[in-house]
Amino acid sequence: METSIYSVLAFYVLAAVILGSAILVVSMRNIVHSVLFLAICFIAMAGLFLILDAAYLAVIQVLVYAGAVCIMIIFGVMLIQRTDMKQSNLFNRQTFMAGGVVALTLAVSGFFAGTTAWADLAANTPVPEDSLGQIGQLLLSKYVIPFEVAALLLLVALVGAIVLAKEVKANVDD
Amino acid sequence: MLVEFALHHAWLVPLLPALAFLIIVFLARPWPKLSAFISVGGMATACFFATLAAYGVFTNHQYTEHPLVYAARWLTLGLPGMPELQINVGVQLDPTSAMMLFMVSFIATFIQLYSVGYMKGDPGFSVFFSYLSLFAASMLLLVISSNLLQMFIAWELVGLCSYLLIGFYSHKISAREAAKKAFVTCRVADFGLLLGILGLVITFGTLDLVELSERVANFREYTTFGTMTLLAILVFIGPIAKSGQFPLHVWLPDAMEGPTPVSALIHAATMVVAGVYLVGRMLFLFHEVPVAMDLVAITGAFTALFAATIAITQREIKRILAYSTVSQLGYMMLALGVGSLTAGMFHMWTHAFFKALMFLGAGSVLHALHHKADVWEMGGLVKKMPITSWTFVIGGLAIAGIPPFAGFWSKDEILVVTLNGGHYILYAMAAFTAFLTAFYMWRLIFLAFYGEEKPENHPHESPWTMCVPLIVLAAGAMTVGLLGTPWNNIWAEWIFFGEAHHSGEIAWGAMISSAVIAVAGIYLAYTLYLKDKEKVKVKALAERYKSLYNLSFNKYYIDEMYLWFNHTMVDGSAKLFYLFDIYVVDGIVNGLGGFGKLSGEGLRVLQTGRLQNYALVFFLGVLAIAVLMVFAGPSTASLVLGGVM
Amino acid sequence: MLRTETYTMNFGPQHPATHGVFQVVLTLDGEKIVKAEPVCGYLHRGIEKLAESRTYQQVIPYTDRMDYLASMLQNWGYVMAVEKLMGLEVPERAEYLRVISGELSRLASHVLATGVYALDVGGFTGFLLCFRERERMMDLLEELTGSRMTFSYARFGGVADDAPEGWLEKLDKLMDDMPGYIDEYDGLITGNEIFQARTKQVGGLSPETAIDYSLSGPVLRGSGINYDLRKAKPYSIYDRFDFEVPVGKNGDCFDRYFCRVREMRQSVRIIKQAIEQIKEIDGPIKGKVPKALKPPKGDAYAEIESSKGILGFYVVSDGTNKPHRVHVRRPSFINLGYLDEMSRGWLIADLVAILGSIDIVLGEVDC
Amino acid sequence: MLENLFTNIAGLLRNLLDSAGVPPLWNDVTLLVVKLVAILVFILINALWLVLMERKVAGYMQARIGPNRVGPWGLLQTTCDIGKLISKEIPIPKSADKILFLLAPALVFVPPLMIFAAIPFGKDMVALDLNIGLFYVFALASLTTIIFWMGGWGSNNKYSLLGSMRVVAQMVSYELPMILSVLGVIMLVGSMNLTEIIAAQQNMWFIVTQPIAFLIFFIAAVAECNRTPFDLVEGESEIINGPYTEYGGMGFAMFFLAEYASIMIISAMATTIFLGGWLAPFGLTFIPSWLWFFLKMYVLIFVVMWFRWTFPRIRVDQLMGFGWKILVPLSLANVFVTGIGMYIYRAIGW
Amino acid sequence: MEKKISEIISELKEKFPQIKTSEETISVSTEDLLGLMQELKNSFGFNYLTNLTAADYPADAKGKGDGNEDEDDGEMEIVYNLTSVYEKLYLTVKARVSRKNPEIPSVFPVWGGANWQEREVYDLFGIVFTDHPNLKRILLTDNFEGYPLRKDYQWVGGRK
Amino acid sequence: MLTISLTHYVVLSAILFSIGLFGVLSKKNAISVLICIELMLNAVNINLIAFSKYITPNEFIGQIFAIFVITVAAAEVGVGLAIIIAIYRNKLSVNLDEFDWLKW
Amino acid sequence: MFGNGLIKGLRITWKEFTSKKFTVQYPEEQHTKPERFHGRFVFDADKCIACNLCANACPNNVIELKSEKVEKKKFLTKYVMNIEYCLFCGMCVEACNKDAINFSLEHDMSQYNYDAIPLILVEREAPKPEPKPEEATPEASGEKAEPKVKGKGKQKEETPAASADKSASDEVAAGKAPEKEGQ
Repeated sequence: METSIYSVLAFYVLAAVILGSAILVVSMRNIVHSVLFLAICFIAMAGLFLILDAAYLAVIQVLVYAGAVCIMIIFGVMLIQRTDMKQSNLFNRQTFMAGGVVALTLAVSGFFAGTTAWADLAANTPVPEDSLGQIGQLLLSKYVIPFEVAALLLLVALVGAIVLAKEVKANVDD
Repeated sequence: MLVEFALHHAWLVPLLPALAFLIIVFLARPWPKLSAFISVGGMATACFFATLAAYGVFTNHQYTEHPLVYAARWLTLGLPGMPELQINVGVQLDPTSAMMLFMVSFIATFIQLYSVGYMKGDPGFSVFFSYLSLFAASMLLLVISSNLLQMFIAWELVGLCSYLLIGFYSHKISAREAAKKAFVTCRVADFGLLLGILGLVITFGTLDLVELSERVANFREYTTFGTMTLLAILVFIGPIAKSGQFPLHVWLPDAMEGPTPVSALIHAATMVVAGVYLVGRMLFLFHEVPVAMDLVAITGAFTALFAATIAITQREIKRILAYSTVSQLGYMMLALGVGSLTAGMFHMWTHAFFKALMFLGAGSVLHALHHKADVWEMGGLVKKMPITSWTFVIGGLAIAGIPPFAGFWSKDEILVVTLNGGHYILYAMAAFTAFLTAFYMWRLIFLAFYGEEKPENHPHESPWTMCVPLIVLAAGAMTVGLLGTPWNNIWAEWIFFGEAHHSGEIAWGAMISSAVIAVAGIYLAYTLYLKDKEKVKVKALAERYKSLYNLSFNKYYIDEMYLWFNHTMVDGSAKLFYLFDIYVVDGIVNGLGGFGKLSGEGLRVLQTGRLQNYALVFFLGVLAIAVLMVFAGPSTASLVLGGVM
Repeated sequence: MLRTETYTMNFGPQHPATHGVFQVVLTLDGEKIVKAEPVCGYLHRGIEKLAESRTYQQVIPYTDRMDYLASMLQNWGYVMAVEKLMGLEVPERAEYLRVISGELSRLASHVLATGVYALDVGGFTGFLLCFRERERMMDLLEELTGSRMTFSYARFGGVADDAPEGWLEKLDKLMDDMPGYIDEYDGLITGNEIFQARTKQVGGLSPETAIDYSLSGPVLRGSGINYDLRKAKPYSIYDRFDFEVPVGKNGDCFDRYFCRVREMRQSVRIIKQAIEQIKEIDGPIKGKVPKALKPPKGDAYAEIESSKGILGFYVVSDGTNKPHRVHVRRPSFINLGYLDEMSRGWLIADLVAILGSIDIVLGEVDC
Repeated sequence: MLENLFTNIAGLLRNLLDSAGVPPLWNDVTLLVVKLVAILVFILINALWLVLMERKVAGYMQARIGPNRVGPWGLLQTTCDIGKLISKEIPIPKSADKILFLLAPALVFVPPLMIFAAIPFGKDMVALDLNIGLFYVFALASLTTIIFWMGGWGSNNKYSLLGSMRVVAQMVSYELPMILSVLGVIMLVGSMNLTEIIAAQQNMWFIVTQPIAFLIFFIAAVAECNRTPFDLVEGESEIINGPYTEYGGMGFAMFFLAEYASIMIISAMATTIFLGGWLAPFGLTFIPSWLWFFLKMYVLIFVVMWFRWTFPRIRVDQLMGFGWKILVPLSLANVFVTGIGMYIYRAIGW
Repeated sequence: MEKKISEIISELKEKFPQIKTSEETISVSTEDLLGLMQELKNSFGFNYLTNLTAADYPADAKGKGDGNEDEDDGEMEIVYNLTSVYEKLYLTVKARVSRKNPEIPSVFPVWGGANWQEREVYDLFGIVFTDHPNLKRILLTDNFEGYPLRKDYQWVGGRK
Repeated sequence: MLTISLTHYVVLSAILFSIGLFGVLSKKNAISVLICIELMLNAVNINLIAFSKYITPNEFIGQIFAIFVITVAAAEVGVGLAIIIAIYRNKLSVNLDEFDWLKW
Repeated sequence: MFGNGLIKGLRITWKEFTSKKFTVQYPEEQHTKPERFHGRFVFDADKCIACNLCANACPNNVIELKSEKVEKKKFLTKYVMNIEYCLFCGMCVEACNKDAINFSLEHDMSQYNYDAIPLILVEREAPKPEPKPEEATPEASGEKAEPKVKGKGKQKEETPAASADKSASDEVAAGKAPEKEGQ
């Protein structure tokens, strides 16, 4: 498979968008803006998945992350609205320490990423056309137990979230 | 083609009631009529398929030898060093299961129809139908199971439904207690069954009935005779409770607290025979172990006699029927125990019809009398409720064993095989039980339906939904026995174990004697309860043999014995363990805790309570491990980490 | 113990569902109403005070401006009070004209209330279709009085003008069409499941509370109290007509609304009977009224059943040609007094439904 | 001739570019851009036209005649309205979150445009023929929620806040039955490609085989685009105008037009999935396929409008209850029944 | 069961000797008011307070009522129109307070309907209804000065 | 430098992960922490899909793993938010510095 | 059950959709106004005897009337209605004994400037040597048929109403009613 200049270009553009919006997510002082940049980050990531021939995942990414997770977070933000929204997303006391740790992490992981000799098979094996069908087949045959477990997890999470966030009526003895 | 479809999609039969259950529970619950329609409709459709499937089986002789089995892989379990165990979910159709499939679905259909009338206006109408559907689904699943584990699952589901349905009137304390009792009793026994199944798996490495039967036949390749004995007895423990055999029969009479259709469906016709069915299915196992066979036979015979003696003194209509059920189940066990699958299954088949009929009749009576249950307070119902009464009488004739009603043929078959097997004591017990059966059943009939009318009662005939099942079942009780007459024993050609019965010579002696016994029992009942208007003789008899009477009336004090046992033994040991726990276990724990507490005080400073602090340190740790693993190699890393841990 | 926070929201004074300039200060928990404090008076013009500096006759146009949706009834109520004070007789034909115009006005008011209620719960078409019929009634009333809304039609001891030529026939035609129109509302609004879901079991009001809080009109009758002044204390000539008093059952929004719809049919009945009967009567439309309108000292209280409820006028005379005191018992005002209790625990959307079902007119509330 | 009008135009353009010596890749890109621009223009003009249609339909249903002054039969009415709205100032509330407030109306047209790129308007008339077209549509449709929310939140008004809460709740909960209802169709077709879904309806439209799914889809879709009886988001008698309360001028107009764009989308989707897309019924192929598509689409749009001008609005808790307690179980049951039906169909093998 | 209004009035007269009665009208003092009202509601079924209003009778006004005139500043009269919804009886109760110290017990405990009506009277006349749960201005703004329906209220402004 | 190799993706993922980690460690707002966790999970997803394409293009293991990651993330957000809301109702704050209940 | 009412509603809107519309295209076509329409006032200065009855009958002091005495008779010099305050209640029309003031069917009274709002019906100088103003004949009194009869009746009572005190308005208001009996 030939990697054209366009896909290279697309990669760089998308990477820049992802990283830029991620940095903004972290640095914004208004949590609402953070969430919006998060959405942008997710959408850009969907684009990245498209480059990686994972169209199904790209769509899932948009549907679940941008469409559901972001909205859920938005809901959370709305439910706990404060008047000082502009100062809602500040840094805490251990920021510098955290910066150190993160720099270290980046250094280590970057070092590994850069020095590992990744097996690069992409050049000669193209991704099959009908990826969606194959993923479906795999999910319901080979990976059926994890699939069911994930379904169960979602159910449990659903019930758990409802129970946790349920409004408790004021008791008489309160 | 449709028959073929039904044969190969027999799983639809349990699936349809299961679907009905789901639909009712999740969608149709607010609309009682809709729920009933879904339930009955699902059941009727299932019955239709079951009939087709049964037709398919009974028109093709190849299935008697080689059951029609189709299964899907469910689990593959493999442990190192052991052969891979494959568990399937599937359907096994042979004449036995086809017969059961038809019987269960047929009776369930009519009982559901009956319930439409019986439960009308009940606040839990929809729920009741959902339970009935669930029950039918699980029972049918049990019947068609090709696999012991699947059967066990269905077995437990059936138990659950029984629990739900007995406790259906959950506002009544007695109902709740009865439900608990049934559940606990069955659980005790199911434990035995589960152990048995596990043992079978470990020993033979398969759960499929067909395969298992093949392997059991050559059991010496796998195990010893002792183990087999143990396994057979363990397996038998399950049916003891489920089919109400002595000494675990105690739950069954109490289960009459449930609505009457439930009693009819579960505790007479279908669920309780699950145990018999299981024993029948596993007869290849028992067959290899004569001791177990004898145990089954003796348990059956004893239970039959024992329950019959209780039944003669009971006063509540449903209780009499319940003990009668226990007694008849004993018969079936006896038949299986003497090695005749044919007789056992045949009695089960006829019993299902007439006992369901009688329970439904009893329900109709209760319905009419506003749940007044004491037979002494009834009387003369035949004038007000002709349909109920006459169908009930048919049932009574059938159970008493008057030819040519259904019960006669099956009971006779049992007596004959017992006699032919040379079990004379058992034969005597069975014959006496037959006498008692005729007696107490007709005692019930004479007291309730004949004699003087009681002015305080205002009975009325039940609605058509209740009458139609009665009539249909009565027709069944009259005719289904003809399948197995000694002259033309179609039954035995299909359902047998080992060799097919050949309808050879006719045991005229046994036949006539059993008829005579039945007539004698009825006559005794007639003299004591109908002819003697004041019931002087009865009262005198009861007075004279007061101790015996009390013994029987109080069901031999078995419930009390269980209670006493629980109170003294279990509570006593519990006390002992309590002391041990307080001083020894807690002492150790507290000592360790004190040490931990002291050291914790010292380490407390490190604990900030802030999540992000922890995360920070955590990530530092992760980094350290990563670096370690790469630069010092994984083995060193694990060494170091192991030291830290 | 988990808790939730409430917040305050100003529902109005500029809000589409308050039917005018009216404010409800809502304390909300999520969308649920914890407290609803009505704030009225934005339209207060001091009509009671103004009346003290006008002659008796000059007060009539001011009464128009209270319940401007059914001003005919307002005129009538005031005129009745003064007539009671002075002991004036009203000629028969004038009584019939008053009944006809009054019922027509009630019809117009109810039609509007029905339509506006449909709008409140979100159905716009019902609203405009109701206006179509109201337009026909307004045309008729305009033909009778010269004005479309502020009629000033009643006079002491009679009415201002006789019915013009052919007017009664036109009215009869409208009354023939009216049941069909009402069927249309029933189909479009009343029978609609969404509408019923929105209104049934919402804002329930027990009969005891309704009486205790002096509620009146369809609000009272919706709770199952059969109390209509036209039947209970037949004023004017209402004892000559055959009609029924529609009564609700549960006292919820739907019952209040549906009472109005059924009352429309009754009004149509009354008008048809009145048209029949007025043809027989030929007489003056104004009784004998002294030239100098100076009622004797004293007071009088007269009440009629207006479209919103019991409309009472309390007039005190000091012997001059100007009233000493005029007080109006405004049904909308008093019906509104129970809004807070009625809307507690319901959602914002229900508040709209409840407010609409009371059918207030701010001109009357604020007087 | 008419049938292939648009494909011919595209072919012509391609040939033109080819002959001009443009490299094939650039050629593709150019064509794609041209298509997208055409779709954008189409959506905008159509939305304008739909506003007029709505007003006309409303008028006719209310015994009125609607706008008829500007242009013949009032055809230029909305154009003039837009002209007016463009020339108006956009007032920004003092305490509003300006970024969100201004961004929301600007973004609101992006998802519809992207969705329309994947819809086949006619035979061989699809800008992006995606393998997972159906899924793509839903994914993008879910993005609108955020945009509406941005507007509502950014306004910093309690009515807007309530409105945007309703938007989020409503859209999230109605997306579920919408996707689940389509699942039956996906099962029948075995593909999520919109072209293939249309092709599978050659013999029978899915509205026949999946009537309940169509019903659920249509109801959920009406709720998705916040139309009566599910227009709680802008229920003017309750929360004034919901998220758009503070908007004026073009900001409002964008939201307003976006509503019509989304109606178009749901109608186009329903047409594609259930009404056979551009397939001509009864063999009436002399009418070009794209015309069929628009015909069906406009019928559905009319039905949506008809709903709006007939039904009252339901309450917010009823809305949620309806979605979760009725539509979701029903759509699940539909999937289940479809599965069983397919199984039986294959087992019996008619 | 059914009682004529005149019978009711005469019965009341026995229980409350101080009241003055005329046809369908009872005049009562502020002290007796609450007791009388409770009696009327509980014993005679007057469960509906149709109307509650007041009128101002300053000393110099012509329409000064027929009450006692020793107060130099005149009086204000509160008028209650009562209805028995079930028996269709109507009764008017009047009570007078002095203009200098206009205080009268609230009838809100007897009829909930008095709530807004008393607030209105308070708003426009300045009559204080003691024990009223929420005696605030209702039609006028909270910072409005004066009580406009009193005869001595001077209004400034308006058109020339 | 005209091809995009696996290294590119891995480095991108590492940077994104670090950004997310920084957010997790240094933000006060609990919701913000949740958001940053999402960023980290997405970084992982990039890796998974890139591996899937470059190393086992025919087996889709990475993609399937990513699907599971997304599932878990959705569940995590749901429960996490519920917990935050519950905490907020108790403390009227989402400031993580104020939550030091993890000590005794 | 569920759905019936919705479908019925849809049917009704469909019916309306296809049936006749009620819209009246306003400036081109207009409703015919009833005779009694309360529109802009028309004033016949010749009939007016400046008795002030109308001004006194007005609830809102809309009418501003000035007259001068010319040859024992009052001569109307100014008759202005501050129409922004007018309630269009018709009291003035009813009060007028001479049928001098009347409603017309003209309804469009909006003005661009505030100053233009007051309706100046008469504004003129009193003539120095005044020729006797002609008495209005019944036929010329206006376009309505009804007031003709009224005019006749009123002439009889003309003299007592000449003074312009307040009680006059009451008298006229009361006195007008019996006249209508004759119709």
